[in-house]
Amino acid sequence: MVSPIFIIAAGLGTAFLLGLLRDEWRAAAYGLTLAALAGTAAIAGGWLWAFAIDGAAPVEILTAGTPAPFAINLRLGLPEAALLLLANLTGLLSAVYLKDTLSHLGRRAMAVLLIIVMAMGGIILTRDLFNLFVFFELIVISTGGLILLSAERHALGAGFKYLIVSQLITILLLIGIIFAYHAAGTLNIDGMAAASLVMLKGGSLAFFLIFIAVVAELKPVPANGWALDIYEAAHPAFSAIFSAAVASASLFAVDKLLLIGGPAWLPVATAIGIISFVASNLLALPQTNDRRMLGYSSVGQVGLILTVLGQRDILGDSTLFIAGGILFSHAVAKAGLFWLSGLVAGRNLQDWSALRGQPLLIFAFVTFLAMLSGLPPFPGFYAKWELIHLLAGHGRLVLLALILFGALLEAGYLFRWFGYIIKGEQPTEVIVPARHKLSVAMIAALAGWALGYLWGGLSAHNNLLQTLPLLFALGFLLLEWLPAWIKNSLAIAGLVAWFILGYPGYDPLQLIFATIMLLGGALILMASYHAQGRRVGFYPSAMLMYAGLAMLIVAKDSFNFFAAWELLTVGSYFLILRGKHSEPHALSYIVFSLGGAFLILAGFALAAQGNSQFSIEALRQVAQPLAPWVFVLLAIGFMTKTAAIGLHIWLPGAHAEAETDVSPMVSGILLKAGLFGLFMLLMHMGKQQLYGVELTHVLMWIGALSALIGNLLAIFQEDAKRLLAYSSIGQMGYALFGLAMMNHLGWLMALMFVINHYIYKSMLFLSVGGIAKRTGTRLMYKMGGLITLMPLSFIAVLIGIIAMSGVPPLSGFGGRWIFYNAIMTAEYRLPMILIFLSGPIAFLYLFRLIHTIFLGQLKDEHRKIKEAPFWILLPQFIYVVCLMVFALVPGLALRRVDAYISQFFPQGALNWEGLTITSDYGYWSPVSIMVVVGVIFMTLFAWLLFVNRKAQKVKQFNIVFAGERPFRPETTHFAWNFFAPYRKALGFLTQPLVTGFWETLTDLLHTAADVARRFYTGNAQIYAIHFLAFVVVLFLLSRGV
Amino acid sequence: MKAELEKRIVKGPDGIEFEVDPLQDYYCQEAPTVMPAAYSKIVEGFFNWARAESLWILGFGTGCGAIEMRPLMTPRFDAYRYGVQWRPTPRQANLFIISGYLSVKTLKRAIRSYEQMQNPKYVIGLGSCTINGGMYWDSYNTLKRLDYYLPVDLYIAGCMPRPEALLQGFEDLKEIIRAGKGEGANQYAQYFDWYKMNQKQVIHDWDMPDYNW
Amino acid sequence: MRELYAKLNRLFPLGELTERRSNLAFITLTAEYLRPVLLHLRDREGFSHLVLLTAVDWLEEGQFQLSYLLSDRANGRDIGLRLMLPRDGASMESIHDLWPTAATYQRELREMFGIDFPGSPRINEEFILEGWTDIPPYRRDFDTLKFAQENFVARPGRETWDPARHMKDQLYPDGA
Amino acid sequence: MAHIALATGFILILIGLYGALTNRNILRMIVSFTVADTGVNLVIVAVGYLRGRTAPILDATLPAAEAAARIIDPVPQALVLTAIVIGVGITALMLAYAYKLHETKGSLDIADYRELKW
Amino acid sequence: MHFEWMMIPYSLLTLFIVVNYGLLLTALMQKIGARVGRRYGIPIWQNYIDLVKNYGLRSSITHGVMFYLGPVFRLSGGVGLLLFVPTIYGSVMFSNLSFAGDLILALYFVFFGALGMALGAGESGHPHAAIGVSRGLSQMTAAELPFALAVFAVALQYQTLSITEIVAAQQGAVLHWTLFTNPFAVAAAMLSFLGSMMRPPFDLVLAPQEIPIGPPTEYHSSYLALMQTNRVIFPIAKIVIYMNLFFGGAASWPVFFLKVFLIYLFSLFVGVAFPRFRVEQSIRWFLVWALPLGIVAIVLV
Repeated sequence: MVSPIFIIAAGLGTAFLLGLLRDEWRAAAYGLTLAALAGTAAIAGGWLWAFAIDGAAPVEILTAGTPAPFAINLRLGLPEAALLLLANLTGLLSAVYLKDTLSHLGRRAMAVLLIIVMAMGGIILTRDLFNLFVFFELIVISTGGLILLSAERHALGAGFKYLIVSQLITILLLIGIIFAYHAAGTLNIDGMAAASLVMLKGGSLAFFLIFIAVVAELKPVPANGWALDIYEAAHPAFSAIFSAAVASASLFAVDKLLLIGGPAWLPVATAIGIISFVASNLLALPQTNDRRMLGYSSVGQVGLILTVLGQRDILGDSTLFIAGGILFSHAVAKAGLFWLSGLVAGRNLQDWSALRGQPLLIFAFVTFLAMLSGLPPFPGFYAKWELIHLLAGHGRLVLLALILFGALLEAGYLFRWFGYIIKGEQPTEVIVPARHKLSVAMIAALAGWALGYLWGGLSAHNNLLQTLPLLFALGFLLLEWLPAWIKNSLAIAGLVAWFILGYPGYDPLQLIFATIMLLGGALILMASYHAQGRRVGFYPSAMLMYAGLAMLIVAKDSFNFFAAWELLTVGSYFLILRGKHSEPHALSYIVFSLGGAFLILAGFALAAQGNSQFSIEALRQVAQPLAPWVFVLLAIGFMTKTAAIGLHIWLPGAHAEAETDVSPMVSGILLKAGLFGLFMLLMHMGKQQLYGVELTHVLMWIGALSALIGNLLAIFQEDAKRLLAYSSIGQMGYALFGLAMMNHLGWLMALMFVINHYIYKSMLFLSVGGIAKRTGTRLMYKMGGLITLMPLSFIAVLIGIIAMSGVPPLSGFGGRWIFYNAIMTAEYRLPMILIFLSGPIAFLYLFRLIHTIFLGQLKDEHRKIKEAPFWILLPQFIYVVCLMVFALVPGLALRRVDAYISQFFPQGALNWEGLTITSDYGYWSPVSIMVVVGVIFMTLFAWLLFVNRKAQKVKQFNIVFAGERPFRPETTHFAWNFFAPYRKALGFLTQPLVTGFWETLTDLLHTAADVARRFYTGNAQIYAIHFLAFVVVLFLLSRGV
Repeated sequence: MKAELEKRIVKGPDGIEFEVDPLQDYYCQEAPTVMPAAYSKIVEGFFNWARAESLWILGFGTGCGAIEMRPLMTPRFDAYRYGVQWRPTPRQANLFIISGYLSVKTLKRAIRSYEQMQNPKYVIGLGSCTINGGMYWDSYNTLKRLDYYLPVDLYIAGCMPRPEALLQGFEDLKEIIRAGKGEGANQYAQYFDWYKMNQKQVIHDWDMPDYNW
Repeated sequence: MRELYAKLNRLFPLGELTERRSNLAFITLTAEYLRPVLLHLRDREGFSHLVLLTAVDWLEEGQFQLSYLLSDRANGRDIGLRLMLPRDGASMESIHDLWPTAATYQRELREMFGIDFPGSPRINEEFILEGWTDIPPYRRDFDTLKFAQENFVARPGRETWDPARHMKDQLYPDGA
Repeated sequence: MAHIALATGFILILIGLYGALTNRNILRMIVSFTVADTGVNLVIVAVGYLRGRTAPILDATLPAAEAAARIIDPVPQALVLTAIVIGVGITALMLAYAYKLHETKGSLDIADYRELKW
Repeated sequence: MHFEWMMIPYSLLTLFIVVNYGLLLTALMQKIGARVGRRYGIPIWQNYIDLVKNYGLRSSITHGVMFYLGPVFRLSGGVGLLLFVPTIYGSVMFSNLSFAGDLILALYFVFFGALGMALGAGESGHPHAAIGVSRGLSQMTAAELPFALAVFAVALQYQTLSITEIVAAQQGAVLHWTLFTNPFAVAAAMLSFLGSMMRPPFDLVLAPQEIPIGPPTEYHSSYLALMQTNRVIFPIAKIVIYMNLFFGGAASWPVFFLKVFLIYLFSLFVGVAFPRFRVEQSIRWFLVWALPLGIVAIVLV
C-alpha cells in the first residue's frame, strides 16, 4: 500500500509544484490538480478497500521515526480511510465542477484547493494536538482564500467575519493546547487520554478550551453566524467542500478530543449537538435563500452527528455505523445540493422551479432530499433506526423526542422546497447544465444510492435495495423513456405477479389487504391507460407506493414494517404532488405522515427496548408500564395515515387535488395501510390502560368523532372530490371504531369497511374524476343534469352511493348489519350516539353528490359533452360487478376472515349456513333480500309502465314554476350550499378548530424562528461576542462536569 | 323575446363553440294531442265518476275572486266534504278556477299553468269579468272573454259570486263531468291553433313555446 | 310648517307653500333644487320616510307634475314637494340613492307615464305591461276605451249601464 | 518571572480582545488581534519556561546526556515558532481582506458589512 | 326460517289488508284533523276516489328515467318495508317475508324509498323538489338519531335483533311492554316518530305554499297514484315496527288495527296543536329534547 503520508505530501507537493508552473499553462495546472486529487482519492480508496474488505489492521505512521510523544504520529484506520476518501472525492468533484472558475483564476486558486483538501486529510489522520491546530489554521487560511472564488460580492464580508472568529478560536485553541501540554506532558492525543488529562490539575480547563475551539469549527448554534454567511455567499462548489468535507473532518477531530475528555464530556457534546440540530432546523424554516437554508441544514446535520458522538456511551459499537450513516448521507446530499444550487440562477427557493423539465436533475434532487430526511433505502434511514432504538433502549427519551422533532422540521422545509421545484411557476429560461457539472451532481446521486446499498448490507436487517418490490419500482426509473401504456401494462403485470407469488403465504387478513392493495391497485391502474404520452415520474412513484404496501403486509419485524411504511409514504407523496394544485396539500401530507412515521419509530423503539431486531409478534410481550405508551405512539402514528380527526387536515386537499387515477389509489388503497397498522397493533397489544383510561375506548371516541366530523364536513363541500375525501375521513372513522370495539364482529365490520370502502371510494373517485375531466370543473354546482349525457357514470355513482349509504340490498348494508350486531357486545355505549348521527349524515352528502352532478338542470356549456373515457369507465364497471357479487355472497370474502378472527375473539362468530347469515342476535339473508326487493321493484315497474304507457318526454325547462318559466339553468339548479339549514343548525361543529390548531402551531414555529434569527445581525463583532458568550456560558454550565 | 330565450353561442369545456337555442333545447315543442277516452264505456264512466268526486283545484288566484275561495276551506262551507281539494302545483290539479278579471300579464301565466295540468282538466270562469269583462269592460289591460283563450267548462256569474255559488258551481261541474262532457282539454288540443291565435293576439311579447308541457 | 318653509326658503329658492292641514303642506320648487331640499329634509329635519312619489298629467299645460311626499314620523308631520316637468321627453333625476324604495315608484312612473329616471335600477322593466306597444296608459291622451275595443274581443249582447243613471232609475223609477 | 510573563500574556490577550471587539475599524481590529496573538505566544513560552534552566540548544556546553535535566522544555518553543508563523499568515490574509473590502465598498467600518444576516 | 311459496299469497294478503286499512285510516285521520278545525272533512272513502282518479288521468309526462323510476323506488320501499316485518305476532301467515332479515334490515330499508324518491324528484329538475329533499334529508338525520338510540336500547334490553323475539319478550301482560319496561327509549322513539310522519310541526319538507309540496312537486297521474299508495302503506309499515318494538306487537288483526290507529293518532294530536318548525329549529329540537332521552335509555339499559 502507498503510505497515507503521501496523501498529505501529494497535496502539499502539488500545491508547491503549481507555483512553479507558468501562469499561462492553466490547462496543465488544472490537469495536475485533478491528478493530485484523484491520486490521493485513489490512495484513500485503496486503504478503505484494505480495511473494509481485506480486514487490515489500522496502521500508525510515525513521521519522525519515533513513536509519540517524541514525534507527530498519524493513524489510519477504517473511519479515517472512509473520511479521507470522502474529503478527497469531494475535493476532486468540486474541482471538476469548478473547471471554469479555476481555469479563470489560475494556479493559485488550484493550490489553495489542494491545500484545503490536504489539511482535511491532516485533521483526519493526525493524532497530535498541535498538529491538529496547524491543520485547522491551514483550513482557515485556505477557506479565506477559497471564499473569494465566489462571484457573490458579499463573499468578502463573509470571509472576513470568518477570519475574525477564527482568530478567537485560534487564541482559545493555542492556550488550551499549551496548558494541556503543560498538564499532560505530551501533545499526543492518545497520550493525553492515557494520562487522563481532565483529571489533572488545570487539565480540565485546558481541555475545555481545546474542546470548545474545535467544537466551534462545527458552527454550533448560536456561535455560528459567520458560517451561515459563508454558506450563503461562497461558491457552491466550495460550500460543498465546506459543508460535506470540512465539517466531517472537524467532527472527526471532535471525536478524537472526546477520547481525551472521556465520558464526562459526552453530555456536553450531546447538548451542543442537539441544540444545534433543533435550533438550526427551526431557523431554517423561514429562510428563502437556498444556500443559507442549506447552511442551516448543514449546521443541523453536523449537530445531529455531534449528538450521536455524544451518545457514544450507549451507542457503543454502533456509533460508527450510526454516525457514519448520518455523516455520509449528509455529506453526499449536501455536497450534491450545493452543486445543484450552482446550476440554478436565482437564489430564492422558488427559483428552483428551473429544475423542472430536467428529469435527471430532479432525480438527483430527490435522492439528496431522501438522504437528508433519512428515508429508506439510504444510510440515514438505517442509522436513524439504530440510533432511535438505542436511545429508547436506554431511556433517553427527551433526546429521542428532540431528534425526531428536529428531523421533522428539516423534512418540512426540504419537502416544501421540493414542492416549489415541482409546482412552482414555470421558469422563463430553461437551464442547460454543463456536462461536467451535471455529471458531478449525478455522481453524487449515484454515490448516495451506492451508500444506501452499502449501509443496507452493513445493517443487521435486510438490505432494502435487495428487496424485489423496491427494485421493481426503481426499475421504472430506467424505463421512463417508454410510452405510458407499456409501463402501465408492466406495472399491472408486476402487481398481479407479486400477488400470485405471495398468495400461498398470506393468512386471511393479509390476503384481504393484499387483494385490495395489489389486485385492487392493478385494477385502478387500468384507468391509467387513458393517459397520453410518457407520464414521466408517475410509475416510479406509484410503484414505490405499491412496493411499500406489498412489503408492509408481509413484514414480520418492526424494521421491515417501518421501512415499508416509509416507502409507501414517500411514493404516495410523489403521486399526490403530481396534481395540478396539490403542492400545499402534498406538503402537509408528507409532514403529517413523517410525523406519524416518527411516532411509529419511537413506538417500536420503545417496545424493542434497545434490540434493533423486533418481531411484530413481540408487541404482545411488551412489559406493562411501557406498553400503553407504545400503544399510544403507534396508534397515533397509524392514525395519521387513516386521517383520524385531529390528524386529518392533510387528507381533503391531498385526495382532491390528486390526478384522476391517483385519487382512488391514495383514497381506496393508501388509507388501508393505516388500518392495517391498527389491525396489527390491536391484534398484538389488545387493550391497554393509561392512567386508568382504556385506550381502545379513546380510539372508539376518536373513530366516532372522525365519522361524525368527516361526514359533517363532507356535506358542506362544493368540490366533488373534496366531498369524497372528507367522506373517507368519516369512513375510516367507522373502521377505526369497529376495530376499537375489540370484539369479533367489530373487527369483521372493520374488514368489511376495508373492502367496501376500497370498492366504492375507488369507483366514486374514478367516476367523479372522469366527470371532472369532461366538464373541466370539480365544483358540483357548476354541473347538473349530466345523467342523459353520462349515463354510465351515473349508474356507477348510483350503485356506489347506494352501497355506501348502507341501503339494502347492496353490500353496504352488510357492513351496517355487522355493525349493529357488533355494538350489542361493545363495552361502551356513548360513542354510538355520534356513530348513529353520522350514518344519516353520510346519506346527505351522497345524495348531494349524485343530485348536483347528474340530476337537476343541464348547463349550456355541457350540452355537448361526452361520456367519460372508456378506460376510466372500465374499472368502475368491474367495481359494480364486484359490489353486486359481494352484496349477494359476502361470505366469499368474509367467511375465512371470520374464522381467522376467531383466533383472537372466539366469541360472536357468525354462522354462514346456507343463504342466511346468523349472529348471536339476528340474521340476514342477502340473496333473499335481493330477490324480494327485485321482484317487488320489477312488478311495480311493470305496472307503472302499463298505466303510464303514453307518457310524453319533456325537456328540462318544462317544469311548473308558479306560472313563470325558469330563467337560465344556472339559476334553476338548486345546488350551491345545498344543506344551508344544516349549516345553521350544526354548522358550529364544522369550525376549523383542528386546522386552526395546526396553523397556529406552524405559525408559532415560523414566528419563533423568524424572531430567533434576528439574533444573527450580520455584524462580525456581534458574532464574535456570540462566540465568547457561548464559550462563557458553556464553561459555566460545564463546571458541573 | 327576452334575452335569455335568444339563441346564444356557448363554449364547451373542451373549447368547442356551439349554438344553444333555448326554446328548442330547453322546452319540449310538441303540440298536445286529443287523448281518447278509455276503451270501455263502463271504465270511462267509472273514471268520470272518480274525476267528478275528486276535484283538485289549482291554488292560483288570478284575480279578486280568489278571496271568495278561501271561505270554502273553512268550517262554514267546508268544500272538502265534496271531494274538493286545493293543490299547489298544476301537475296535480285538474280544476283551474279563473277567479275574476284576467289581465294580459296574468293570462300568460294562466295559459302556462293550464297547459301544465294533465288531461282531463276543467276550467271554471268565476265572476262577470271572465264572462264579458264586467266592470273592467273598458280597461286597457283586462280580457273580456275567457273562452276565447281557454276552454271553459262552467261560468259562475256574479261580482263576486258568493262561496255558496261556488259550491253550487262544483256540483254543476260534477254533473258535466259525470255526463262525459268535461272534455275541455281535448277541445283545447283539437282547436289548438285557434286558441293560440287568440292568445297571441293579446299577448304581444310571446316568450314561451306554443305549448307548455 | 310655516317656520319650516321659512327656514327652507332662506336656504333654497322655493315656490309657494300650500297648507292643507296643520301637519301637511305642499311646496313647489324647480327640478334642480329637489335633491338638496330632499337631503336637507331627510338629514336635518327628520323627514326619514318617502311616503310616495307620483305624477299628475297636466296635458293642457304640456307638463307632468311630480309629487314627492315625505313623512316625519317623530313629529307626525308630512310635507309634499311638487315640481313640474315638460311633458315631451319627460326625464327626472333619480333619487333611489336617497331612498331605495324610490326605485319602485320611478319604475312605475316610467311604465305608466313614460317619465324617465336615468340610472334608477331596473327602470325599464315593466310591472304589468309586458309587451306594451302603445303610449303609456296613464297619460291622459291615451284612450283606454278605444284601446280595449280594438284589442279585446267583447262578448256580444252585453249591455253597459251608466252607474249613476242606473241607480237613479232604481231609486226614483218615476223619473223625479 | 514566569508568572509575570504569564500574566502579561493574558493581559495582552484581553487587551487584544477588547480592542478587537470595541473598534469598528477593520485595521484596528487586525492590530488588536495581533496584540492578542502576541499575548498567546507569550503565554506559550511562559508555560514552557522552567526556572534556572537553559535554552534547549545542544552544543558543547550542553551535552545530550545532561540535556534532559538542564534545559527548559523545547516543545513550547517549537510550538511558538509555528504559532508565530501561522499568526503572520493569518494577519496577512486579514490585511489582504481589508484591502479588498476597502476596494469594493470604500469603507473600513466592520458595521458596514452586514448585508448577509438572519 | 326459510322461504316457502305459500308466503307469497300470504304476503299479498297482508298487503291487501294494509292497503285498505291504510286508505281508510289516512282518511279517518284527516277527518279527525278536520274535526279539530270544526269541519266535517273528507268522506272516508275519498282516498279510494283520488287513487282511481289519478290512475285514470289520461296524460302524463316524464322528465327522464330516474323520474320515472322514483315512484317505483318509493313504493317498493314501502311494500318491502311492510313485508320484511312480521305483522301479526304468532301467526305464520302474517309474518310475511321476515325470514330475509331482522330489525336492522327494516331500519335501513326505510331509506330505500327515500333515496329513490329523492333521485326521481331530483331529475325533474325542479328547484323546489331539490329544496324539499335538502330539507327532508336534513331533518331526517336529526330525527332518526333518537330512534336509532331507542332501537339500540331495546335490542340491548332483549339481547336480540329479531323483531319476533322482541315481540315475544313483551308478551304476557301489558306491563311487559317496552313502554313500561324502558319508558325512556319509547319516549325518545315517539318523539322521533313525530319527525318521520310529515305532519306539523315537522312538515317543512312538503311546505305546500312555500315550495309547492317539495319533492313530489312534478309528480302527477299514475306516478302520484303510486306515491299515494305508498303514503298509506309506509306509515303503517313504520308504525308496525314501533308497535312491535315498543307496544307489545299485535297478536290479531283487531289489536293490530287498534294499536296502529292509536300510534298514528299520536302524531296527529301533536300535528294539529303545533305550528311548523323551520329545519334548523327542528334539528335543534330533536337534539335538545329527544336525544337526551335516547341517551338516558341506552345508559340505563
